[in-house]
Amino acid sequence: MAIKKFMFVNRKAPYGSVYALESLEVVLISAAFDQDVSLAFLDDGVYQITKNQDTTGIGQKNFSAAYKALGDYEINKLYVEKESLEERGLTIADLMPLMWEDEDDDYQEKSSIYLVNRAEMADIMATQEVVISF
Amino acid sequence: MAIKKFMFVNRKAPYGSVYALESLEVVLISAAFDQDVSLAFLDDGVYQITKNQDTTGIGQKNFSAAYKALGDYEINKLYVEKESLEERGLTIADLMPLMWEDEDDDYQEKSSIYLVNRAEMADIMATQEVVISF
Amino acid sequence: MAMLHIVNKSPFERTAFESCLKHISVGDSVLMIEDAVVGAMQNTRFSAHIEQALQESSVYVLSGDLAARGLSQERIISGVTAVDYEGFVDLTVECDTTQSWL
Amino acid sequence: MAMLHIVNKSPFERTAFESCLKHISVGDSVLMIEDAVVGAMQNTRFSAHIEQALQESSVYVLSGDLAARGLSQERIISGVTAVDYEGFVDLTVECDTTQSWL
Amino acid sequence: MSLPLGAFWMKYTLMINEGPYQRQSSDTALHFARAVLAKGHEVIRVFFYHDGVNNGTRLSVPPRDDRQIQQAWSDLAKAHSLDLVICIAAAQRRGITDAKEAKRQGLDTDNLLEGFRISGLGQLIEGSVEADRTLVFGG
Amino acid sequence: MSLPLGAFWMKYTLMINEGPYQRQSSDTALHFARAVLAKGHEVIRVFFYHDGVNNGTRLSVPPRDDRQIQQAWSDLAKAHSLDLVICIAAAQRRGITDAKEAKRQGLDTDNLLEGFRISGLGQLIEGSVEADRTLVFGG
Repeated sequence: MAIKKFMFVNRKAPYGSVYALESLEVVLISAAFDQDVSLAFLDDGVYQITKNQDTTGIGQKNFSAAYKALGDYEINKLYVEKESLEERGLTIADLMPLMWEDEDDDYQEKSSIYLVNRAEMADIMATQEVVISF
Repeated sequence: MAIKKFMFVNRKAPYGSVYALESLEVVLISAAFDQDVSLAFLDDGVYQITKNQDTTGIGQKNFSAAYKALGDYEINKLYVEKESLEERGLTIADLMPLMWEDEDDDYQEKSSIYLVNRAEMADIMATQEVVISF
Repeated sequence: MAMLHIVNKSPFERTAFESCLKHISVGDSVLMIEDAVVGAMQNTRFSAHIEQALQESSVYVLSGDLAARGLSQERIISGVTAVDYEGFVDLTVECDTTQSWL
Repeated sequence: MAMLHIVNKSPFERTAFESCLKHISVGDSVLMIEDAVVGAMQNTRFSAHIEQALQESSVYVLSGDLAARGLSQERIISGVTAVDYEGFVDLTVECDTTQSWL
Repeated sequence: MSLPLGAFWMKYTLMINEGPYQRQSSDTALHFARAVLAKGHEVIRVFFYHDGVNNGTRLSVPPRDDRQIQQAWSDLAKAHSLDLVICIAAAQRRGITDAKEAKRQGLDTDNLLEGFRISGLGQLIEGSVEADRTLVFGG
Repeated sequence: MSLPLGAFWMKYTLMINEGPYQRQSSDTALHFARAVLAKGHEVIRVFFYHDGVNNGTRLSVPPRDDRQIQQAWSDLAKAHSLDLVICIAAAQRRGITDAKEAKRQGLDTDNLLEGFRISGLGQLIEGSVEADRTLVFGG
């Protein structure tokens, strides 16, 4: 099978709609197809990877831990937009640390999260071959 | 049955979602229950009553003519927000003329549309007993 | 007659929240639920709107929705009150009517 | 590589359209469909954004959606091109990729 | 669970405009309804309109570790004798039907969950007239 | 219906994330798919995800003067041998099921419309890899 540059664009907050959860499910499946996968978190999508999510009060399943598994599937390009964080009073410290082990570099733990500004995000989008957005 | 002040609040454009159509269906049913009914058109809801809607290109039913029937059911308080029109480059002349016949005034044709500003709209909302929004 | 305005949309995604705040009357209450809870946080692009609304009305946020999105009650705007679903019910009792800004 | 950005949300209801325009690259195209077509009109709160986008990209609007909402092609912003569904298909052929701003 | 001094019993009509899972409206309405009942108030009607009618299917089988929204409504109705009304016009468009309607329309089966009934929009207006409070949960 | 000089045949995969009637996505995707086919291109897969799975019910009976969205997909699939895939995980939550799944889950009936099939998310990725263009229609 050909390898394409896939980008999954996440622009919505989790729990208010199912998009965040079902996007994550597609991303996990895409790993099985050995594609070149990137994730974009912008606008309200940045809330999908905040720390300390606690869903006991709303009765929904807390699926935020599953983002931590992405690194194990070699999905380690998570682009987070700086301006989106700032407008929401958030910083990178409010996000979960999401890591992967680089087997070509003595299995060092590296961050999967790339903080990019809006112009950089636009440039990354422009290089994709398939953009699936939710 | 008691008579209550019902307001149906329309804030969304027609055709992109079913809310406008299904709101109109509720409004028509409410007429049968002899309630004191008002309609509010604000934000994108003002597009629901624009003139010259032509849905042949999208294959949906054009239901805009049904607003003209509201007067016959004594639903004749349609509040349209001035600021909402202005922000969208629209004027009252872009809306359908929606009329009712006043049987207490020699069956004179009168307009059902009241152009109100935002503060007046807030005041009208504040006097309602049941607010159903779409 | 006091009205409880219920908002469930993020102020960063939709204009519903801003429209709501432009239509509240003195003494009304505003409750943020679902994705709207992100509007309760300090130092956001939207927080000035909430601070202004607090001058003439009461503003509440549903605690379960806040926690779900990883947002701490310690960082909500001063004057905004966190309530649970029972508190939500109490607000509907205290106010005469409700309006949902969808 | 040119991208076709497809917007289906009203710029007066959601921020998706504005976010889209902040992420287009020179030479990209933008197509308004469904409720987004209201963004094509002259003299609105949003029209300056479209006028700016036209400087470095092509902007289209789906004619059927425009007509459905009672909006005349005579009043769309100068430089915005109305297309039908076949024109929509042609745009997806001409551009290398598409992105939907939902 | 008794009411505080000075409070009084309230009658509620709830309207739900979105289907289960896609948006949070039905979840929120469920939690709200439970809290209303826990406080000793009454829910006189829950009216499912628009995609809300999809809350009334008995053919859903969500993952075991996820919530079971449709069944939760059915259970709540059973426990508290709630009147869960599915709008007939919205249901027809979306494929929610009871045995009687299925027969009338010549469909080969039905899918309505126990505890729901199908009726007209008048039930919403009537419920709102009779209730002290009407709340809309939508997307 | 032939392609203009210089154009070439394209393969499309479409993804639909909203149910019929509630939002316009499914209507738009239908019109788009028809235009793609009319121009001589190919639709290799239509993947229904999220509430999009509700496009696959055979129990809908819309008013006669309204469009019949679910049936229109089925008819288009028949006329052009389209592959309409319903996501199994999304379908389970929302109550869309074929006879085989219904049996496996112990349900008393099924509701899948002719022309649709139920499968996994891999079909979306695979379709996007094989297609020249992937388009998302959502709400």
